[in-house]
Amino acid sequence: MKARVHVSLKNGVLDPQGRAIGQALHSLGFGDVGEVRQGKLIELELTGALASKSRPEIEAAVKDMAQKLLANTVIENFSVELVG
Amino acid sequence: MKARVHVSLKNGVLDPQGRAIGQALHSLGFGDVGEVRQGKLIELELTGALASKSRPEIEAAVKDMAQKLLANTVIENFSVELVG
Amino acid sequence: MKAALITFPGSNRERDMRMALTKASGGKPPVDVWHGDSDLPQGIDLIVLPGGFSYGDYLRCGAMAANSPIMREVKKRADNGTRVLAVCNGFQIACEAGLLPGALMTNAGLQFICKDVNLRVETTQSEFTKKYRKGQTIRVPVAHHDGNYTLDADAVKKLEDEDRIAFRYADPLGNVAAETNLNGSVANIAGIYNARKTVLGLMPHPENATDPMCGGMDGYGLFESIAESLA
Amino acid sequence: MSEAKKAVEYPKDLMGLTKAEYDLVLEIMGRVPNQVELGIFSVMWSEHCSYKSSKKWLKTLPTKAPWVICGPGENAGVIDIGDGDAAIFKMESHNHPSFIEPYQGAATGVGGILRDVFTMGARPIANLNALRFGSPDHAKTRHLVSGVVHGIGGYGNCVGVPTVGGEVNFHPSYNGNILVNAMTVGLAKQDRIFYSAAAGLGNPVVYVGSKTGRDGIHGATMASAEFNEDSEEKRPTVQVGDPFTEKLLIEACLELMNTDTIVAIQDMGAAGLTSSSFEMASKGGMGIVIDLDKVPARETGMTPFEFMLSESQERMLIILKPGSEPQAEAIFKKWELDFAVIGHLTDTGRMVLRFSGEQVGDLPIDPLAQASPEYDRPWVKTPPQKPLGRVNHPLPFVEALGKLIGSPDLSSRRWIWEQYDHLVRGDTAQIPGGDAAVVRVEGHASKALAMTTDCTPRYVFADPVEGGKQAVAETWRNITAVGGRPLAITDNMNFGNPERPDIMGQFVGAVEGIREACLALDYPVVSGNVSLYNETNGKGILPTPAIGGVGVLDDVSKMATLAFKLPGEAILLVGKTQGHLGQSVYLRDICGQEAGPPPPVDLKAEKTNGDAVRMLITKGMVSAVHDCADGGLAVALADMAMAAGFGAEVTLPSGDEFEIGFGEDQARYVVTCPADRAEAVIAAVEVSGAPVAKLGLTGGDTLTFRGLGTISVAQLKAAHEGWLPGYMAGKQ
Ligand SMILES: Nc1ncnc2c1ncn2[C@@H]1O[C@H](COP(=O)(O)OP(=O)(O)O)[C@@H](O)[C@H]1O
Ligand SMILES: [Mg+2]
Repeated sequence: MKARVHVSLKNGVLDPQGRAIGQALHSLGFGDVGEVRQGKLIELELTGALASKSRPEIEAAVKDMAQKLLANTVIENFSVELVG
Repeated sequence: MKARVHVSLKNGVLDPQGRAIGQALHSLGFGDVGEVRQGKLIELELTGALASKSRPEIEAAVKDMAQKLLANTVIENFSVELVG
Repeated sequence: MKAALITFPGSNRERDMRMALTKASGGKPPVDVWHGDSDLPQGIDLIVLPGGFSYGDYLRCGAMAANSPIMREVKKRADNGTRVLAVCNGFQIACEAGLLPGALMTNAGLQFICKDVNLRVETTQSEFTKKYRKGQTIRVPVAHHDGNYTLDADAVKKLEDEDRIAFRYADPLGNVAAETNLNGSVANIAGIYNARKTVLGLMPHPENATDPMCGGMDGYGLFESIAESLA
Repeated sequence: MSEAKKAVEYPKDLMGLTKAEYDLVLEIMGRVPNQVELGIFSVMWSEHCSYKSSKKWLKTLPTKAPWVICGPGENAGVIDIGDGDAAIFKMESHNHPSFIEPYQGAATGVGGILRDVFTMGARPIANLNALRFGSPDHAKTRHLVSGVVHGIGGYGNCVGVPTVGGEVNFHPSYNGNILVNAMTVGLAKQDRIFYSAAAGLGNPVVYVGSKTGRDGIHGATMASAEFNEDSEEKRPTVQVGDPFTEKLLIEACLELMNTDTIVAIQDMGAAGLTSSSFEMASKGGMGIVIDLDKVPARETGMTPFEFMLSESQERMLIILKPGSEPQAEAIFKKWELDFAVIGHLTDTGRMVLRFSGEQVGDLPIDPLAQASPEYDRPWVKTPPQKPLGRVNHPLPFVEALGKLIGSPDLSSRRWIWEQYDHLVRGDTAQIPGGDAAVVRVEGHASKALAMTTDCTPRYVFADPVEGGKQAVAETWRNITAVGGRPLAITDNMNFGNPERPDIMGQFVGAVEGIREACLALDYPVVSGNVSLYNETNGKGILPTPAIGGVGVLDDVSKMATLAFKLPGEAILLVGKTQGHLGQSVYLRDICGQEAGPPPPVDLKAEKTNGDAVRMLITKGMVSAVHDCADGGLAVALADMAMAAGFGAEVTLPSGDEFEIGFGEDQARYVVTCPADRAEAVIAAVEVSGAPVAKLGLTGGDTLTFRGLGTISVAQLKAAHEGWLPGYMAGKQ
């Protein structure tokens, strides 16, 4: 069982990395690119007792991980997806 | 029209970030976490002439961007997904 | 002053900080505390979170250190009024741990910056800066990749209203302008206080400006101020 | 794996060995080697690990002096800097990996050289880097500069070792093969130095650090092969650096070194477990048994071949005193690092490898490690350059200066070194931008080390012997210019394909030049590294023997810097100016010619002039000091003015103004002193036998050359500081 946590900057928070990527794409000749945002995708392998729990329980546990560590909720949003 | 490019380290390539995240989760009490890998998710807004092309054409263009800039293909893989 | 200096795996400016603290307290070194300890010694009146790359700055700068055992104790002591000085990575940790508002993002130029900068002392109504003059410009180095201080406009206004902005990036004459904004920080902010002004977080390294042979003395006032306040 | 081959049958994949070398393998083994064994021979006998083409010549280098504690042969060189302290340093290349993946290549280069230094017990206190890139207008250059600089910073900044110096050149000969040479300087107590010779029958062999993955299998052989078009396509697995783990490893190893548990210690560099275990066993005359199942693995299903050849980073091998395993393990656990006893020492002189209950390799250690092939490759002496003919000067003097000061090779490197944390540890007394970096020695009120890296590849190409001398002399001069006593060097010999006699001739000549300079300056070689096969499609790089020099300042408060200090001070030139334009930057970049012999290096004059300048600095008689190097006297004066923010008015010594102003005669320094002390300074220099002349006075907003013209310091600065940031932003 795997979980994917997608962490992205909140709307309205300036994303310097995204902006730089956008500029670089333009200068490479990819003119038709508008806003670019860069986020993180963290893939976790779930093992042990957790892996055999119900999906809602697992999801709750992963959300807890995201809340506590994986995302900084002052500036970031996250979403959790279970795979497999 | 949006594109999402998911960039991840190739299998077998050391992921120091992932490793450190895994350890931190363990010490936070999330023991049932196995391997952790951290990747990037880059979201691009597509505009202009590109946005009105066919999906395969758009996909090819975004792949080209990934190849040239978004991913370091020496150590990273990428996948492209079109949204909307 | 009885200071505790906290080291996390990956801290690397604890030695610089130790030299500055020792000098300011008449040769008495701070107590070294390891991140895995869950206790701080009794009688500590200043907790220092030094610079570096705790946990490699992986995931987000300071995020993992903010969750280490010692930080629970640091928060408890800070709540009880113990003074905290959080520099660079320490500032990032303090924000992640909720000791200070806001977040530190990647520098607007996306590059690590190591150089001397001019800081305008925004307030001397603090135990950390009372030896400076208000509006004085000091020359102190920075060395960071993620010093872009981010906070929403209302919260910035609140900091301003409450006189909680400690330092701003300026020019040598103390002018604060877009061109003197080193890293994209909102309102050129280089350092801030908590509501009670017992916690100071800043990106620049005053500890690297406490020796005439290496970096000058402009940062020493901060250490003298806090040492005198806590004497 | 088919074992049943006849001895005369060569395997299809010789793994980079020649047939003759394979014959030697059969002779040593007395049987057909299996794949693991052959892999081990292949990396151990690669150019990178065996020095088979260079050994013969390296042996001629002077390596001894009363202050040398340990010369070449260990992980790094060790010198006595007084008071029971030792400086430990070395430089190493990471050229090929950095071309393929500049960020990780450069980062792991820094990681590797740090390990070479702290494995000997030293706390790393400074990093330097000598970089060579292709022409700025080559399509790849910008990307490579960016990646390499970010990689060096990314690693060095995180481990908390200040990056305090280095050098950067651009030249089309590096278009397909850049050079990334990294140097680390560390400090240790002389009675706490650790070596790599294994000892003690039965002693445990311990693995610490990161886990082993399938990283960079065969990196060492790659470093010894020429590039061609498809090696760019193949994209071999590159190693990813983990500076955080390195930082923990430094702290853990230094903590362990404070206990009485270590017999020998060695980092796992190129060829990983293979070379580290062989070197340790061979140096100590021991045998070794390794249980590969015990090696911490990052991936499942790894084979013995992969374990032995992996170049995963941030790993060390330690021989412990028996019974001290628990104490050592506790330290590594505290730092959250892997710790595993993977074998023990034997007296068989053989390396025995076990895996899954089977013996998977059995090799004799000495023949492999010590009796590796040594070649006396054919070489031809580099023919001398024709004397420089008449030179046409296309630009007026000050215009030429304005252009040179903002040219790729002479412009400011600030854009680079501001991305390096050059201050961490709080002991950096002279930051990048001066002649040499100065870092204080812990525990001393006044002592400091001066360090620099230098080489002028175009000189070496034109005349390897003079060029070799010059590289050494320039480091000596740069250390002298800050007031240091130069003590010893490390060298990083970057050359093309040694199988070509002309390239081998460059190597032989450069070694000869280095040798002469070291002898004359009493400045031995204590460590080094050789990188050959630096070529693409048969085109070699400019021969580049990068030299890293280290010296000591007894009193750091006397340290000199190059900025003019006050207006109205006298400017003096120490050393003789003949106006040698051959191979100068001016000739190349302004007149468009790479021609003529390089400036001759008069080692006696170097010594006399340098000693005189150092004497002035130590006696506090001068206020600013700068040596004349690329760009000659005019550029040296401009450097001093730009650093000060104010100018000077000077009269050049008599002669052709271009030759005098831009000629690159060696052994020269510009110094300043209060005007009323000028006569005293001149007298003191003359007593020591060095030529000295007064050039003029500091002051004003411009740099004025009497009779030739004027240029504003602001204009010089704009050109000087503007080029590199502009280039990196895509503006040039
Ligand atoms: N050009 C050289 N001049 C002097 N010594 C050298 C040179 N090249 C290599 N050496 C010495 O040979 C030994 C082996 O070098 P190397 O394999 O690069 O070291 P390591 O295995 O520690 O990376 C070292 O002691 C090094 O100092
Ligand atoms: Mg110089």
